[in-house]
Amino acid sequence: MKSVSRIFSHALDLTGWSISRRSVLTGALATALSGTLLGSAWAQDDRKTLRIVQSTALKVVDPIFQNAYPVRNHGYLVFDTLFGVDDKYRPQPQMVKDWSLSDDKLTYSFTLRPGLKFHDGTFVKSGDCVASIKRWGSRDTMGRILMDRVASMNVVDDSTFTIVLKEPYGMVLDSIAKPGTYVPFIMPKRLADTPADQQVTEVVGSGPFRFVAGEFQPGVRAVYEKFADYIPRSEPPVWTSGGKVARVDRIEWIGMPDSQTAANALMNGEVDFVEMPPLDMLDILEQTQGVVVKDVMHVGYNNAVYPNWLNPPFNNQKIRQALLLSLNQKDVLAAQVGNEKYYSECKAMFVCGSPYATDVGAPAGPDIEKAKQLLKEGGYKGEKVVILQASDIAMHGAVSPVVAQALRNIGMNVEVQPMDIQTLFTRRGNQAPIAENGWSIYNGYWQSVDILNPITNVGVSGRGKNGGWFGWAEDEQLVSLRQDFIKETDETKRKQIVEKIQKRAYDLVTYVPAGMFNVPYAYRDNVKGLLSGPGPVFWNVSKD
Amino acid sequence: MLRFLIKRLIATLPVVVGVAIVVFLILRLAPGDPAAVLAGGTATPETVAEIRQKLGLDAPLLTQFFTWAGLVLHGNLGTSIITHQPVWNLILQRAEPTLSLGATTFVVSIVFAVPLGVLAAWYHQTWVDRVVMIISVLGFSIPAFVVGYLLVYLFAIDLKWLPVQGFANISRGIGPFISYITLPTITLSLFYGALIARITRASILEVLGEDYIRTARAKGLRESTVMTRHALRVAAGPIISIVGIGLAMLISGALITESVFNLPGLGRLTVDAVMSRDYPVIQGLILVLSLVYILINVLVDIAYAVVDPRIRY
Amino acid sequence: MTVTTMLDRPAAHSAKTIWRNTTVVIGMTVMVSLILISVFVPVIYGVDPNDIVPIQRLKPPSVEHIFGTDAFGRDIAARVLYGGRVSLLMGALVAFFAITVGTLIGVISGYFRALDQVLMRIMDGLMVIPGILLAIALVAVSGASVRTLIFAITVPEIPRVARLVRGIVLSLREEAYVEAAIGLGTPVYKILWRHILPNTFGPLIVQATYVAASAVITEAALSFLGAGLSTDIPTWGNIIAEGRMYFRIAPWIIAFPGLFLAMMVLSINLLGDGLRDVLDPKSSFSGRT
Amino acid sequence: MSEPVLQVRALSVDIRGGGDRTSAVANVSFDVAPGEMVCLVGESGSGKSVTASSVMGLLNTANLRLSEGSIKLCGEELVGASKARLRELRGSRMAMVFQEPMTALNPVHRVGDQIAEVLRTHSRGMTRKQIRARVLELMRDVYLPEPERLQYSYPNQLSGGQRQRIVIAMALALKPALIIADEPTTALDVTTQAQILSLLRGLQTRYKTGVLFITHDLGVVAEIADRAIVMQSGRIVEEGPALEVLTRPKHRYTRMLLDALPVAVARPPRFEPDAPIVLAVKDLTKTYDERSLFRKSRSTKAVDGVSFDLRRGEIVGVVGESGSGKSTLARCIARLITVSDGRVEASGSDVAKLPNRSLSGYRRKLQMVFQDPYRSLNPRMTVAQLIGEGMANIGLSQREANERTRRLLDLIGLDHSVTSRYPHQFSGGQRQRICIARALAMEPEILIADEAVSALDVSVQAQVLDLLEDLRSRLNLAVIFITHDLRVAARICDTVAVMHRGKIVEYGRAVDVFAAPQHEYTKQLFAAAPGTDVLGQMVRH
Repeated sequence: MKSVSRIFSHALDLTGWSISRRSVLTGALATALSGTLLGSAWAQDDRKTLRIVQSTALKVVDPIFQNAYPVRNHGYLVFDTLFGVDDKYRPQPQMVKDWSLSDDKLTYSFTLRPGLKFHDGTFVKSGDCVASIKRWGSRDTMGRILMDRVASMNVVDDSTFTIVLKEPYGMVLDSIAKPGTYVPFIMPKRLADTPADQQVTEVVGSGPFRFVAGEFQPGVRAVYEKFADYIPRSEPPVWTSGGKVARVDRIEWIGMPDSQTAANALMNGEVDFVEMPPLDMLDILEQTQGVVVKDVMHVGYNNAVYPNWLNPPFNNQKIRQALLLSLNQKDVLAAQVGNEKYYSECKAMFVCGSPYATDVGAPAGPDIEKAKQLLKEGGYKGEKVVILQASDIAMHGAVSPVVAQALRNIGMNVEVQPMDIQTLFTRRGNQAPIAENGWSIYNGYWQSVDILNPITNVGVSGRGKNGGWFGWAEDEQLVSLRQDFIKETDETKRKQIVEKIQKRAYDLVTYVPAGMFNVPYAYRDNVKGLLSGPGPVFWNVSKD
Repeated sequence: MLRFLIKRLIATLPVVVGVAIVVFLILRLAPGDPAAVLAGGTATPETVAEIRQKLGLDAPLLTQFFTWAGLVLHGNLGTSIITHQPVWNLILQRAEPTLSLGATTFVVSIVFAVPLGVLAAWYHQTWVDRVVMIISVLGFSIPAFVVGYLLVYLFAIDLKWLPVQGFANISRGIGPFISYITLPTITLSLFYGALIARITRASILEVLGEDYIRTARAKGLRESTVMTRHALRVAAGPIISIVGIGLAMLISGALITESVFNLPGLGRLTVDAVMSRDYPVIQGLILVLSLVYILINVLVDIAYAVVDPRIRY
Repeated sequence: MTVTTMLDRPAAHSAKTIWRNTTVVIGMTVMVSLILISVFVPVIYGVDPNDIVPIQRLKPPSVEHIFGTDAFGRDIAARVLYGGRVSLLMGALVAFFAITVGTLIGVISGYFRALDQVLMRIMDGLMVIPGILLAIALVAVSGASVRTLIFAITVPEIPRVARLVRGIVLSLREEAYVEAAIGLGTPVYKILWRHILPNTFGPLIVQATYVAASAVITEAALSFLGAGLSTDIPTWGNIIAEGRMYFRIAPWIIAFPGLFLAMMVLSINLLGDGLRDVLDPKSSFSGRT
Repeated sequence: MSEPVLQVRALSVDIRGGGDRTSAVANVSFDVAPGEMVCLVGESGSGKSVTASSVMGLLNTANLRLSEGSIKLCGEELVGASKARLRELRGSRMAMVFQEPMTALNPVHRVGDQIAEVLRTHSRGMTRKQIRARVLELMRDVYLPEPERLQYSYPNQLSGGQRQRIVIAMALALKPALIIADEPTTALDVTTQAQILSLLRGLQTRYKTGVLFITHDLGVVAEIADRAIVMQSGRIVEEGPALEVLTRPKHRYTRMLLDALPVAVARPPRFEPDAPIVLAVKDLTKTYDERSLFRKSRSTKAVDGVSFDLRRGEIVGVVGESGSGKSTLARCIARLITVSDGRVEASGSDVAKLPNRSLSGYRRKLQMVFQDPYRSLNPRMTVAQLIGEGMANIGLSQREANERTRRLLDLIGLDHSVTSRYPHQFSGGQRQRICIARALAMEPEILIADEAVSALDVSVQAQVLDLLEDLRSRLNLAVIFITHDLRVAARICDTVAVMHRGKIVEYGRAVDVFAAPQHEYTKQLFAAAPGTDVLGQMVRH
């Protein structure tokens, strides 16, 4: 804690205090307050309760309804999946005991493990699984593509059901094992029959933890208890596959809108685990006794900067290319992440280090002169560029000023409009011109698992206003290439299609990849057994 | 008195209705969209549109307003768009931390600020007065979040005496309750206490010029008796009324303080609701807050009448 | 509120006392220096507050960057000095508009009985909504620009000014010289303009200082809650709000703007207190509520 | 002769940072013997109240400083005594009765408690029961009705006279050797004043207390004083037995005071009896409704069916105590407030019911001068602006207005150079002249003077009255003169209307009314006027 004292004394010097006076005060107060109050304050803390902080608090409890990482993580605690994936993104049976594929490659047959129970005491039946897949399939991008190819889903008996395809499709298991949002969680049929555009508010799953509805305060805390009737698989846990053994009795998920507060609480031992500690505090956290900072996930985040194709100037390809060339990933990452240990430049649109990673089509590096020239060629007339900035989330908001600076460097007229993230989510949906609250650029970041291929990476869909991602990049060629990819079952050919897509996307600048970063977990050193994977899951985790 | 109170309450009805309508309109004019919030950050535009339709947010404003007003008239504040929980439950869940913070701040401020204000007036234009005034101006001048962070670093992180964040229900015991509420209370009291100390000083200085103070001195009373029994008693009226208005300001102050200390109170609920455009929650909150505000004012009137026999309603 | 006692004092005399009052002198000096620095900052400090230099991020105060740098490698000193322009402007404009509109409403409502009820009910309604909440909502409606923020911070201040002015007008209305003017057949607008308005100036100047101070703080609070100005336009509030993440590793980011903010609010408050003492030694707490 | 209870020697009090005047009291010496009533007489600024405060040790040290002298209470030196000792003496050995009974009592404590407080503070030995008994005894001593009940009242529930009795009871509580009474009756109505004076006199005799009685009113001096000390500008100018000072004044200043004193003997009317009627008031009624949402509304009649005529050149005096409705009447006639019922006829038309916007012609014809010259002039306007305001309203050009202003300044006896000055640069009397000039600028036919001289010192009063009298005869003005002061009324009025509870109870030529009042209330009022006997005789001499 030396560093803290030093910093603090620095801050105090500014206010005119002297250190010696402070220590006198400290001493006096310490004796007055010693122990008694604090001892009881944390008496409830014990080894059977895990207190965690995730990037945001839980408000919506239906993981098929809301597309957000924390809700997915909540889903993994409460619900189980038919398949999980291992650390090589390979689907592995989870609830499913056996499965088979017919020789015509059209009929998948699944048998559930015996004895699986929902938290309301009923047994998991195949009818529940079919209903759950249907609901998910009406919502998820990959789910919809799957459903387009499904002829029927049939309940054979209580523990067996089949999926019959119209044509062979290679990604059936990848789809239902999918770890990115939305995850096809299994819930009871009575709940799964709810339309997907309507929230399910009752939380009944068959996962290793039970949701304690009575203690749920939306935005404040969510409480889970070990589900005694859960039967874990016998394999060791890897990612979302293998045995999910609950090793704590209770998990309290505390909402903390301010990540700095979360870090402080961790250092003070008030919480055990912080999913996304503020990157700039990592040094301090590392130096704090009793706190471990470790990149357990091994799944990074990928920055994406989206230009709006509908509004000038970025309705012009040349000017979009100027944007691409003006931006230095390193600047973005330095401002956003700071510590080089946790970021790397990455030009691959489908995640560096993944099967489809490639540098095809990407420029060699930023080139200000060329960017200026392109701007001139594109006939830029000084139209105002409006950048939406999420000022309440540091990791989000930090990108915008760097983009603004880059565009100003090449002579563009830029205005950064700060807003809270929720407003940004709304504003980015506005297709109107700048004058009517429209926008030119916004940025976000995707977890790697969400953009591993051209199906899930919506930035290259090319569907424009017709179901395309915000920015509404439209290109026939991209749309048909994507279809080719879906139909193609040969891996080598798939890779070729991916290269074509990426080349095309870079040429058109559907969006600008702006680097990759990892966020390590920070946790108390008595927390053991955290698993790598797309997000924090808390089976296998114990407290010493 | 009772008649006056009823009258006051009835007179405030139009205010509440007006506030409800204005808030409703402001919110609906805001570009935010709960559907987008609800769907999540990585949901596609199609999904958002589906949800918007489902929520009935496409309906004309007037229809939406009357639907809501109808519910309220039946004593139902509706359900949150985001969490699907009854608004009334949300408010009750979050009321305790805010009420606790309000109560402790109120008590701490008065216990410290009133005597300080009296001292400052008593030793008017001496160093005592100046010190009190400087402290109170500082209390006004430093933003609550700066004070909050300073306190957290000093008492929670560096010294580890008190928790960084959070709240313990009083049912968990007085010890935990106090340890969690102390820092937020100090933060808020610094501001609120500064206000009270200033008013106390000013009100007493005003009263000190009155003839009955001269009478009291002519009676040979001790200066301390003159200050408390005579000056403070009379000054109590104005002090109470400002303290009452100040209570309403506490709500604003609580907004910031609750964020800094992660107190799950009404302030945070309000900010969250505004940020996520959770219309029913915001509307319900404003309605409840205005009623509380009015109630506080009525209580202030009663208190004023209790301390000052000249006031008769 | 004894308006007349205060006004009976000869103007020359009170001008002299103003300068004899140390609080006023200190407040005035600090504020004038801050204003001068803000106005002339492009001349005296030629660093661009928005110049991002990622490799220079989070550097402590040094000869090169006297106040250090922030997470984008921007120069804090430049940001603080430029930030003063917006914060001061904001304080001044909010005070100006709040006082102008509040006075108008207060005068009308104090003088015309018929409108009093309606106007005061509207003011009550505005007071019911916590100021910051109203500001957040307004910012949410039209986005954060200097104009919106000024509007959003001004609106909640208006009822207080209006109530103060109304109170003064109600008491002035009973003044014998107003009756005398009515007796002389002076038209209403002239009565308001010549007899009533000038006498609200003293309390209003004092009130204005408090409004200005609270505007600066509210702006900071809004930034803190994520409803402030773009960091392209540095203000003390958004520098602090942005820097709070780095408080532990780079305390200078919030220390310097915090210091300037506190200094300015302090000086305005001192000025207000001093003026109050000078202008109206008997007046009580005149409505900063 | 026994030792004096109060011995003041060479007392001087300096004004801190004072401009043209550096001392409030200079070299003042006097004694008060036990059982003696000494009156300290003087106009405002004479230093009489500062002297009293010095004795009590209650000087406002912010701007006053006791520079030298000695004050001995029963032989004990007070100058330089410790604060604690002074506190002990206050209330027990010396007590004070203040001018404003309305504000001298703490509004939030019961009056019984406020009396008991003195006992509790100074007599430690008394039991609660004894204190209670003594409080009741004191309240009986000052003739308060039903002390058992009254002791639980708050000050605002008592009348002015009752409050002053409470203050006196407080002063008497510990049978002090000295009571200082600072203008104790000035704020009271004449009838109440008479009662309080006789009470003080009676108690003083009974308790053998020395009283230092401070007053500006020579009538009061005549009524009660054993000895009179006349002060002017911080110095004693004359001292002696009261009767002697009043009847054979030696000093010029004392003589001036006496001369300025209006005498309650009216003079005959001086207007033409058949002069045209300029204003006729008929059955004028002003009702104040107390509106209530839930109750039947209550109404009080402030003015109740008042009728009288006003002829050109006539001065009508409207006389009455506070609350009699005389000021409301004036405001109704001037149409500063609405009239509930009745007629006000001027130049053939009824203005009682005219809407405000149609009143400009009437406003020109009728002007008003208010009681408090300090408050009726806008402190931010120059004399030229003040006098010119009305003329601008009726469309006179700047040149004409300037011209007329100069003439008016001549008329009221102020120099032309004053036009650019502000009200605070003038004395009270001068300000009232400016008010009169402002009214006359409209060239009115009727002037209403509402207590126009009440706030002025006697000497200044006389000057203003003379001015009014002079203007009346020169401009043939009709004047409605509202006053509570009978002597003033007697001096200036041709006709007198006595008001009581909203009604005119007696109306007639001043000479007749003053010589032989008919109505019971009028008789009471006249009898109560202080010093009528002594001063009346004086004049006859």
